Amino acid sequence: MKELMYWNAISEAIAEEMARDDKVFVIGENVQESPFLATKGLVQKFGSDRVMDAPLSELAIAGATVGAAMAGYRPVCDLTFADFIYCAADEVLMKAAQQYFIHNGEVGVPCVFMGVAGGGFGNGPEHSRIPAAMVMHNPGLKLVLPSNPYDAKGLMKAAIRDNNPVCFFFHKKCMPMKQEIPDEEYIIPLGKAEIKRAGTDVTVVATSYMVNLALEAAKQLEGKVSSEIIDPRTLVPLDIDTIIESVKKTNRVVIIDEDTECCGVAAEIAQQIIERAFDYLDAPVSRLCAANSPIAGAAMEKYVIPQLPQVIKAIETAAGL
Amino acid sequence: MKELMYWNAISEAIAEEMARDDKVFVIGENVQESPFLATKGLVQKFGSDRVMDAPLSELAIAGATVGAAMAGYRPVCDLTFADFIYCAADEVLMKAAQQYFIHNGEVGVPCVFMGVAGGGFGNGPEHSRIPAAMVMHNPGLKLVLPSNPYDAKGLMKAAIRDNNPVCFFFHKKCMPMKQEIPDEEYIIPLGKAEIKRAGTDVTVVATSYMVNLALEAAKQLEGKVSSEIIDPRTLVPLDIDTIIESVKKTNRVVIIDEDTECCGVAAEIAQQIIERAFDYLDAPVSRLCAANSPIAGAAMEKYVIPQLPQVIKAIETAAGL
Amino acid sequence: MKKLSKQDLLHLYRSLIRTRKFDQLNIRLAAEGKLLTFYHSAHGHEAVGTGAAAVVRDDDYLFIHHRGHGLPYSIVRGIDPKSCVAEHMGKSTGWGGGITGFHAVDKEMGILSSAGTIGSGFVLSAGYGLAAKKNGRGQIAICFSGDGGVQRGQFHEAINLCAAWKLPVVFVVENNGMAWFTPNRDTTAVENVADLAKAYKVPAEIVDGMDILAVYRATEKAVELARNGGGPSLIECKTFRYRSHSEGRPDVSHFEPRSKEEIAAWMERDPIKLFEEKLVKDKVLTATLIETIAREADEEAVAAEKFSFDSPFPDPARLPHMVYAP
Amino acid sequence: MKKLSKQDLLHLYRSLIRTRKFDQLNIRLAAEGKLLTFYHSAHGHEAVGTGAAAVVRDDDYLFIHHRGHGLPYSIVRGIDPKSCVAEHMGKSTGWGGGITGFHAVDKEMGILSSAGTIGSGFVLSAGYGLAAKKNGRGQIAICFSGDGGVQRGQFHEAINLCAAWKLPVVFVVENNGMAWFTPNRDTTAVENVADLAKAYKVPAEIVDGMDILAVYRATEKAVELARNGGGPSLIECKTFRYRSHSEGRPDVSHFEPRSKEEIAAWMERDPIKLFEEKLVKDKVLTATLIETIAREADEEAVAAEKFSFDSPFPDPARLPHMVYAP
Ligand SMILES: Cc1ncc(C[n+]2csc(CCOP(=O)(O)OP(=O)(O)O)c2C)c(N)n1
Ligand SMILES: Cc1ncc(C[n+]2csc(CCOP(=O)(O)OP(=O)(O)O)c2C)c(N)n1
Ligand SMILES: [Mg+2]
Ligand SMILES: [Mg+2]
Repeated sequence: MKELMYWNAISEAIAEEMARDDKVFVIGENVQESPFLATKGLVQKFGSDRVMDAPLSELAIAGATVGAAMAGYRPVCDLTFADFIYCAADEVLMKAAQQYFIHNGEVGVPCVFMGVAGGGFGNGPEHSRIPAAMVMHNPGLKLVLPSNPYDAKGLMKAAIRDNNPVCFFFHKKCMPMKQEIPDEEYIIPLGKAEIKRAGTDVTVVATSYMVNLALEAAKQLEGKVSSEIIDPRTLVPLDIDTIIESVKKTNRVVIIDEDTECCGVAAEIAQQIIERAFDYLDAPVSRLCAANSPIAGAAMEKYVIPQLPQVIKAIETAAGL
Repeated sequence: MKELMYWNAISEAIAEEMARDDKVFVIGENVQESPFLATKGLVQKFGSDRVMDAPLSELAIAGATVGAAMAGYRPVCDLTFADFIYCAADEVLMKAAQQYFIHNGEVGVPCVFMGVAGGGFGNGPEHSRIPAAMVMHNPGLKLVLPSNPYDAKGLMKAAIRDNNPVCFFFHKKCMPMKQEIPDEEYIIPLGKAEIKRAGTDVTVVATSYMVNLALEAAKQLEGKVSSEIIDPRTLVPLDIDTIIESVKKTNRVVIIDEDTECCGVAAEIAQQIIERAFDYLDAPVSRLCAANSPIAGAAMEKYVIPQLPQVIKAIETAAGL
Repeated sequence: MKKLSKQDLLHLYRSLIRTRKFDQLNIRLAAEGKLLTFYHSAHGHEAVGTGAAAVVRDDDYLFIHHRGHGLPYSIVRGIDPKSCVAEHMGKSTGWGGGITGFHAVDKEMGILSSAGTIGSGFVLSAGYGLAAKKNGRGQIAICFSGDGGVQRGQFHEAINLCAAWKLPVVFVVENNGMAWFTPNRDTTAVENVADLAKAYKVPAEIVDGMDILAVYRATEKAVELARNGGGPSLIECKTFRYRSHSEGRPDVSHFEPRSKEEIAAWMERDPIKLFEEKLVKDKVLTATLIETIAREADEEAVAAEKFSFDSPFPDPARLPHMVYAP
Repeated sequence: MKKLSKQDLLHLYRSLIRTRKFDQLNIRLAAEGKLLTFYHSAHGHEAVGTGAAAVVRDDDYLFIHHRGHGLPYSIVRGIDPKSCVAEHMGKSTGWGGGITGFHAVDKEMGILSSAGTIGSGFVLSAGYGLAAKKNGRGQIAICFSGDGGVQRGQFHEAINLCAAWKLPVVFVVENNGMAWFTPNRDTTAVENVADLAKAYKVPAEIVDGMDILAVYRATEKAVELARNGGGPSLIECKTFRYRSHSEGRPDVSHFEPRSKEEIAAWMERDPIKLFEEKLVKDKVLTATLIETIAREADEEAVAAEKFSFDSPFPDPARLPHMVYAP
């Protein structure tokens, strides 16, 4: 066992996969030094032919990722900020997502689009999003949102081995997290939620960094509310069964997600719960998300993105307090 | 009164606004001849300085639209196919949506992004979408989905006069529709739903062309089910009050939308209903949308996009039959 | 420079004829409402795709231009064009299994995708080229596009990347001076795409797109350069479309009918006519052979129509399994 | 060509000094954790924004480059830089009302937006230019960007459109040879952006970005051309950033420390040093004046810090009303 930081868990996962499979390579802007550290150290091990500093060209980077994947490679494409998916939407949301379909299921697009996501640094509307719902809304893409170092490592390995394009958004606020990581290899399959904390009063489905806020909230609410915290870990595929099972037990549920509320992740999960467990609900499914607004910068960010007090409040309300 | 086709109602609205306000101009690929006819005839009236055939450059067209709007004009940007919003996502979903916010509410972006949307012609995954949810998910944009010629005209006029960027997606399958259009000017305000048919058993919220399928279904179900068909007409702003009022009366609701299901329009409307009218519901809110799949082409399209039999079935099921 | 045998020349000629016959078949089927999606005729463009695609190896990668929806690029490489017709009729025997609408794909022959969003081919091809460079098997990628496609940002980002990293990608631009209804003289100040390419330090050549051998030779040179580590090239083929942008649409420039004289002038330089005259003069072709080839192509087209018509639709139960690879 | 009076020259000099002082203020505040967002220093780049923005009219449009987050472009135009500092501290007195993070805006002086996604400025500026051309008031737009930004597709689409439609847009490229950690020699084969511009038939000039008067004169020419209906131009300013890409980040090329010698060599040609020497030689500046200007700028910076610190945060109740215009 060793302690690893969140970013280091990610880079270790990529390194292990690069060592295992010479079809894996990293492409993106500044991936050799890696501003968010998740690909740091790789160039020293694998050289600049496999850790490629690319031009400031999101279309070309994402497009070349799709093309190289279709031609037999397994590129890991670093978008830098996850927000930059907007700059290559044709390539990621349309091409990567649909080429397997357009090729009649004969040509896969095995690749990873990684990006640092979320708020916490006041960087304003164009550097603070988690574009999760846009990815979920475009079938053909998978979506991973690791909430801690252990998960990040195991999920990144699964993402690289997956035969589909996988978006892997890691959260800025998880960067300082440290965790024990086993020496032996492990993989966390895509599509397996984890109950991060068992409880009986209310089901809390939380994503990405919000999992950590939910855990903190649950701790503070101990004695008052027994919260069951579920981290889906991957939103596509979504382990709805684990969620439904919990809801059938608690009869109450709140979904906490940092992406923008409207047509967001929470609405989708909510509706799936309504479709499968309506009769088990003692109260409406509720949600806590980023407000329907651009993400404000600097000191105003906290009024747009859910913070601990709102998370506590949302859980209490969902629990009927 | 005169009869106008759907596309002609749109071009007439644009013509009236261009005549009224010389800040309005049209920009896009092939807008002078207009493959989908919605800007046809304008160049003859207003000349090629105000009906501008642009290069095959979605970034530049959409970006110039945003820039010109910020500099005091009211461009109507034709994206051709609404799907091409993917090709200018940075410009439409990020820049147009957020510049008003980034300018501290001091510089508006009054413009329209129009595009022909939806299935019906078997054109496959890249020419058949209604990218409604992606627009709704990005606050700052408004969204209009006219389901008939009368609405199309009145809503386009409101869209052009609005001080915000408005996406206006008109449906391929509505093209053959004809309707009486008053000689005098009228405007349909954005944010007003219309009850297209009153009923008592089940509330059917339908969007775009699906409104017409829902009306047909309601007719066929006459005697069996009394359906109240609501066309929100604009999804941003969404007239949720009209929907809630109906649900409180019928206690049952199905949402029918042609965009892809996951994180889609229907999930959002459903969750808003759950949040406001949970106790009035006799059954789960249900939805009928495009399957979570690329839109298949040719003969397979109908298995991805809802057709009349599924609409009928969905209404029956929602009504508890 | 490969010496073209009589057999090679006849293969090119036959491919041109078959391409045109199948193009005509698709045009007729579109008019009869039998195609379940749109169709962009290759009429006038046949020499470009046929001449250039004739050069590449079976394991090279091709991104096709939309003219002819794959026909010019695939026929010359030995792909059976009935799978194109069947796809457009939505049949399971189509090259995309009948589910793609109009997309041309043939995994075995490296025809990976075609663009619903014009211009996407540039960046995807950069990826094929990157893979080719990495695997060291001497593969190359060839990316076809129109002059309109070049106006998209993808062109800039892709050619810049290919030049910087010396990726083995050949860009073949089918410059017909128009994008849909819009003449490019009003949407760009760049007369020759080749000039643009040179600014990126990419070797570029302008060729007569109506002359199949000129296209062949230019491509041959570019492909050789790419295979030998010399990086990308661009070939600009000046060509013309004889028909409207797509079947059933008006044939206008901006909003006025295209000049009949201009079309007639280009028809004088029809790529099949030119090549046929040359081959007759060089005694490669005879009147009988011309007739035989035409008849065989006609018969093939008739058979393809029947085949497509008789083929079953895909099983819709397959669809949910086509979204994610196992 | 405007004759620059002593007063004009001193305005340029004073603007450079104030730009640098405020840049240093932001750098220090960032180090102290008092900026609530990131900061990209203009150190080394000051002459480009200052020299070029000095040329334009108050009613022209500017899209700024991120170096200095607006300082070089705004100070010379008479905008109070304390609103930049306040914005970065998240205060309501900031130029974006304290809600934008780092975006620079000043509606009155046509500073419309800055780019969170680098390169967006090209196409937005094309729109400003289109508006300017339409309204016939002789306005122009000036779009600043880095050499990295030029690698985005937006550059290609915008410059092509501006050239085709002769839009009054001046593109000023601050070429420092790097994009974040990556030297552009490895990401493009194009040495001079100016060469690229010429391919679009856009007049382009390369100037010494460390020489404020060279930048001024080149911009003057380009602006005049644009105002008189001559369409777009591009000015490539060769410059250098002395510090890391943004505060707190390592200063590397790829992943190795940047060459100290290279930085030192460029420091020899520091834009303020060069201009100061010239003005002293030309007797525009004296030692006393230099000292006074520096002192005043220091005092201004101190006051700006206090002002920003003392200013209130915005009222969060405003936020929901900032999403849609009434
Ligand atoms: C991104 C995108 N924009 C617009 C279109 C609509 N469209 C299809 S073909 C075409 C014209 C293409 O022109 P060009 O590349 O010159 O090819 P040509 O048809 O002239 O052979 C257009 C505008 C599209 N399919 N994709
Ligand atoms: C679309 C986009 N891609 C990447 C980034 C991250 N990024 C910010 S600045 C920068 C480098 C810009 O280089 P250049 O344009 O040369 O300006 P410089 O910083 O060198 O002055 C990068 C890659 C971004 N903000 N937007
Ligand atoms: Mg063309
Ligand atoms: Mg730079």
